[in-house]
Amino acid sequence: MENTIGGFFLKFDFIKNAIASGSSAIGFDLTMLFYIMMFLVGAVAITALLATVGGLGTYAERKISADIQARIGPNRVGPFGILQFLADGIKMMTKEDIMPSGADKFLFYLAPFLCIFGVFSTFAVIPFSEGLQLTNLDIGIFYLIAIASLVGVGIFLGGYASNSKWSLLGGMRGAAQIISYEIPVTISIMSIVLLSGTLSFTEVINMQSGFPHNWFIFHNPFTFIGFFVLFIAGLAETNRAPFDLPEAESELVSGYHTEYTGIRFGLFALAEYIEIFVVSGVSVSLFLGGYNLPGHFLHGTLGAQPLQFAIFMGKTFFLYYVVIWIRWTFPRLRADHLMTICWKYLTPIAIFNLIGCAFWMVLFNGKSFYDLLMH
Amino acid sequence: MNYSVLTVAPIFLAPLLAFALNCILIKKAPKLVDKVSVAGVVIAFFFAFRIFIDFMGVYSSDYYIHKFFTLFDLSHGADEFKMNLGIYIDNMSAIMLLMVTGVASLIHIFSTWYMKGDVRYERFFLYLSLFTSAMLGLVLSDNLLSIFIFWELMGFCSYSLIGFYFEKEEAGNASMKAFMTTRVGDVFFLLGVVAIWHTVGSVNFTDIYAAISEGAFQGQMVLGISLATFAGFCIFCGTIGKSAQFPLQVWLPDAMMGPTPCSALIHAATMVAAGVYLSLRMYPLIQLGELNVLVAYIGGITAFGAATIAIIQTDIKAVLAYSTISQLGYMVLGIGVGSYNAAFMHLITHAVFKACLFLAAGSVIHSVHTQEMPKMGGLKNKLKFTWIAMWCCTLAISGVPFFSGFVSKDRILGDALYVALHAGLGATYTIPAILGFIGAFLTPFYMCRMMFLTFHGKPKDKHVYDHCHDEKLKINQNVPLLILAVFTFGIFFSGSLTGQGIVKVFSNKYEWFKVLVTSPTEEMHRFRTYEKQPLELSGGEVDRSQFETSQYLIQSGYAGPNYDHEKLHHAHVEGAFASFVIVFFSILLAALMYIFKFIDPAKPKRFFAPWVRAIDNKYYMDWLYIDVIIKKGLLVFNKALAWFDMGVFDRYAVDGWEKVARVTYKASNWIDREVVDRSVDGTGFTARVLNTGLRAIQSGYIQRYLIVLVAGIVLASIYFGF
Amino acid sequence: MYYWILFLTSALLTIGSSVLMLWTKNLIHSCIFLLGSLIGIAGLYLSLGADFVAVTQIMVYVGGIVILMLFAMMLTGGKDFVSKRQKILDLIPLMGNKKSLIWASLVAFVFLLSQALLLMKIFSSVKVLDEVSAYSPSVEKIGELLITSHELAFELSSVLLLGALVGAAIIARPKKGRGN
Amino acid sequence: MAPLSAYLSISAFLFVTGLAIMIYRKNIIAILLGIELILNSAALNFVAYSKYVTGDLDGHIFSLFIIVVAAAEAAVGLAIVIRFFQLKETIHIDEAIELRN
Repeated sequence: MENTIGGFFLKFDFIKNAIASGSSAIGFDLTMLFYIMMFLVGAVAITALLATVGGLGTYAERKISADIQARIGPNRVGPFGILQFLADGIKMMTKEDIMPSGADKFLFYLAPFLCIFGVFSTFAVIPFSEGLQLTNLDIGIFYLIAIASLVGVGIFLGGYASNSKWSLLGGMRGAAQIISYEIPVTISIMSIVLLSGTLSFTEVINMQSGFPHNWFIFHNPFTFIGFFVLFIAGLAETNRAPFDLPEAESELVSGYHTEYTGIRFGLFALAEYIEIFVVSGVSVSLFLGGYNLPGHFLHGTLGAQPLQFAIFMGKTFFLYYVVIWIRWTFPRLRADHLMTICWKYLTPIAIFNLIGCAFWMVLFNGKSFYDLLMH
Repeated sequence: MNYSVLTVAPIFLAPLLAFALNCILIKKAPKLVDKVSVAGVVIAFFFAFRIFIDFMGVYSSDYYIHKFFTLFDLSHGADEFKMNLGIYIDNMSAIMLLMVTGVASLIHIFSTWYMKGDVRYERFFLYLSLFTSAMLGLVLSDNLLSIFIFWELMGFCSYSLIGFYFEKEEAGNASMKAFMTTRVGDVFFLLGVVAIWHTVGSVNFTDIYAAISEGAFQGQMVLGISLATFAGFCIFCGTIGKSAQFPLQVWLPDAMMGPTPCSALIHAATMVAAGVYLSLRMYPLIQLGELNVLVAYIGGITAFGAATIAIIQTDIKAVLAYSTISQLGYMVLGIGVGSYNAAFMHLITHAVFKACLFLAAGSVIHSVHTQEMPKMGGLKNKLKFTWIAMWCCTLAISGVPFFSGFVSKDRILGDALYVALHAGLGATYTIPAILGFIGAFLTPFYMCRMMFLTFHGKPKDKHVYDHCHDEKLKINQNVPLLILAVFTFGIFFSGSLTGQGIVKVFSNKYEWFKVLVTSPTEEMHRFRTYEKQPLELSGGEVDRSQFETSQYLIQSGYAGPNYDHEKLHHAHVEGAFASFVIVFFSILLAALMYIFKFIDPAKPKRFFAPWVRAIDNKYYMDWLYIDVIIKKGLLVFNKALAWFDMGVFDRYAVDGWEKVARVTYKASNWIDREVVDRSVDGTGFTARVLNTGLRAIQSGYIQRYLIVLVAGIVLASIYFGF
Repeated sequence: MYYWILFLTSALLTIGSSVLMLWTKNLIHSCIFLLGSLIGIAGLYLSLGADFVAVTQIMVYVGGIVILMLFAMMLTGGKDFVSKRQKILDLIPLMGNKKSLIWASLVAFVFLLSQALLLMKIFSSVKVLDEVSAYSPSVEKIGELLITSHELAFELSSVLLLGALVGAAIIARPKKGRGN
Repeated sequence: MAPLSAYLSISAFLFVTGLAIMIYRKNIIAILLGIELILNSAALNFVAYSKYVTGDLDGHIFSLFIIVVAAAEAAVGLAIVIRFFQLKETIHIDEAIELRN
């Protein structure tokens, strides 16, 4: 209970006093209720926020691609066309929900929900700020990796259930790609776990005290490489360009969600865009200092929360921008190249990084590169 | 300095690793093979040099390193049975290591020139590396058994190298002959090792020395002779075989069929020296077994006989081969007369100048493409550097003052003279001494004859002469020769050229050779005072403070009987003077015959006609061995055995057994059919009946197995549950 | 209350999924119900305070084994079979149809019954702790145990995984020169 | 908290279901699914016992090893299935009767 979002707020005396007085007034202990309420409020808030972020993602994608291709992009709905995503969303929800003949009905319905379930479950541990983290699990990082793999099952089932060749191929490609790229991702994250000695996001972030030279990306040469391994493999896990083979438009029409329409298609798309956010957020938390203000400024106070939230979102959106930028800059890979990159380059490099980090821990007593230079 | 596996083992392992690596490279990257081989031996040289410097730094006749590890330990209660392998380095080994690695390095380098273009160029280096490592392992060994192992390994390499040009039938025969002849000696050697093991319970040198000084051999008899005599004789037989002594010298001249660098390495500098080295190591045993006279006789006969044969040879390598046998005879003579120090010194000096001579001969042969001296002549104008190097070596082997041969050989002769005349032993040693001196007269003669025929005079064969190109200084052709030639000067071995201290060049170490190499019999007690240590991977620092640097003492290096300093000194002076005169006249005679043509060589040949015929047939030794012993003796014996096998054993024992078997077979046939078969059929019938029942379960369907499994568990749980 | 919500949901998910897994005719559905069952078991682990085991369960099964199974089904046709060979004479019927389902259930029931009879004695003698330990984070302790008292098993399992990896790759590799 | 017997019952039920699947199904992959269930029921027992009876974490570690073994078993098993399919063009379990008689 203390690990959930309410636990942070109960550290402050005035909230505690308020609850105590409220309890005495009602004659019923409100602490538990506070926890539950905070959790529900936090969960709803984060879900709503992320759904908006996912929606805005589509807008951002279109706008940025337009910018890169020297077009204007959406500009009719709202100022600068910013409400375009709402319009799209309404359009999708009101569309007819078509199911192809011969499709596996049960799985066809289940697949998008598995996807969205896998993605939204990760928000339970993503630290937006010191307080705004639904739960601070001891095994948060591990949990995130595990639960995110549900997306792969969803994509696969979506591809299978549609009873379409495009979908089937896309689904199989997607599943293969996701379980392959999980390995470099996991191993890269493991090097950070090795350095920090914990699986908890909060503790990892607190070990990087805000200034860039304290970030784990600059801790040693291996983590520097490790960040890029994580980021590239993360791109592949989200099926983003240049690794968007499961939905390659030119080959598979639209991949695993070819046959989906309406709200189910929307769920797939939302899951994808939010997953990009998750990958960016994880990279930021593990390598780029997370929500920390420089030098733990105002650490542990209520007033710092908006600042921390802003910093986290700023860094994450920067990576989000990079992801979209990459999509509109690089051509798509071939299927065999995809596997080659994973198994022959990223995985060995990640293993090398892990071993290198272990050696660094032993040789330099866990000191960062900066520490070695300065002291 | 620290003596651990890491500092000592590279001497032996570097060439061995080069060999192992080359085994792979010979197919993958043949171009690297020679470089790897040379690198291996040069690395060994540097490590050996380091050890040599350390020993020179201590400069004590007592200093030695003995470290070992236990290979296996089968001790059971009081019965101690351990196999220790280890390294044993004393002053002698240190000098020997330096000589072997140095000479071998130069020969390796020379081979890259000499063997260039040969079809089996890479294989040659393979053998060279293996051979070098075996030789170095032998020198490092601390016990007779590992010496024997390396000894045989060298024998194998020698076999391969002699038969290197196996397209030629003679080469194949020669390699076989060398292998088989040395085998005779090796059998005795192994017998000697066994005898020593039996008596001492160990084959370590230090243990053997300790056992000898404690009198372990006393009163032990075998076959009616004392065990010490027996063991010493057997070990010495190993020397006879390996060092080509009379009567097993026949293989060495034939061994010249091998490539010249291998002759230089194996049949001049190292392998044949290993035999002498063994005898020197086992010197206390030879002395204890009172074998000195026998050794001296064999040495003298070999020295003299080989020298006489060398006189009439026309093949340049044959001259060198017989001269090698002759010089080895001197070493053995030195051992026999107790000239321990000088014998070892001669081993070293001989290795250097004989290697140089062989390499120079190789250079000549490679240039003119013939080995026949009558076709050469006048080559000094073309092969200048070879000529210089070869003259240095010739003077050294002849025993001309200021050259190394004088220092070593004449000390042997001096000691022989002392034993023969002044020691008061009667006429026991007279004949070896006389033979030695005659040999000393013959040596300069045939060497100078070779030089005159090859390099001086007018070119005899225009074609051969023109074929030879002017020699340029090349790092892998004549630089090794010149380096070796430099070391033929006596100054490197003894500051005093007459053996008694005139010139002091190396401060107080100008007689380093004499001081360092002392007979183990003189210092036998030291092996019990200095504790043995285990061989470690690293560390292994040796405490050198307990050794005092030997001050220069006028030591004779003489270990023979009836030591009398004054008389020995006199004998040395007389011997030096006598041999100086002998050498002078010998060279003069050669010059008169072959330069000034004052005497026609044919005349003395006619005068000594019967003897020349004997020499021509190499004293009928080959005939004796092959035609008489092998063909008339062994082959006949062989045939008799074959007849017994076929006629008697086969006919009565084997065929008779067949009759017995036939009867038995009939009986067993009946039992088989009537009893066994019936019961087998019965079993089959029973099985079939049971089978049909069990078959329902063994359906091949996995799920039914599963159900049977479940049923079994259910039954078992019901059984155990209630 | 949370505990009971978690426990009942998980138990229901586990049991229901496993029953459906047995009941359904579609192999892929069966696999998805296995997924549900496994997630339910992970929930049960959580209810027992074994957070690390639960997450490992999800990671290995959901991320790996289930997708692997689905792949294998894709590659081999994805159809469930009805028995081809039926011999009435055989004492034990072949299965794959409704009748065999009944048989299988019967066998399983008998098995359960017999085991219950046997194990009841053992269970009754097991002494349950008076006070069940409260939830506490287990990662660090498990890590410590893995590299101290269970190290041999840990290393062996790494060898086993390597062997399985190599073995699977070799077995599944198509033979050269076959087929085309 | 739920008593130990609740967990044991769930575990037993899982085991029996797995066994029934193994007997009932004719598809090799389905049999593998049954095996997974059986393995999981064992692992669940371990964790439950470690919570209720021993009070230490050894049961967790056993469960982890069971998961490891299950992963290895699934990988090799599926590889064999695919190989079998390449050879026989089917994965009907009753085709695997090469060693019969």
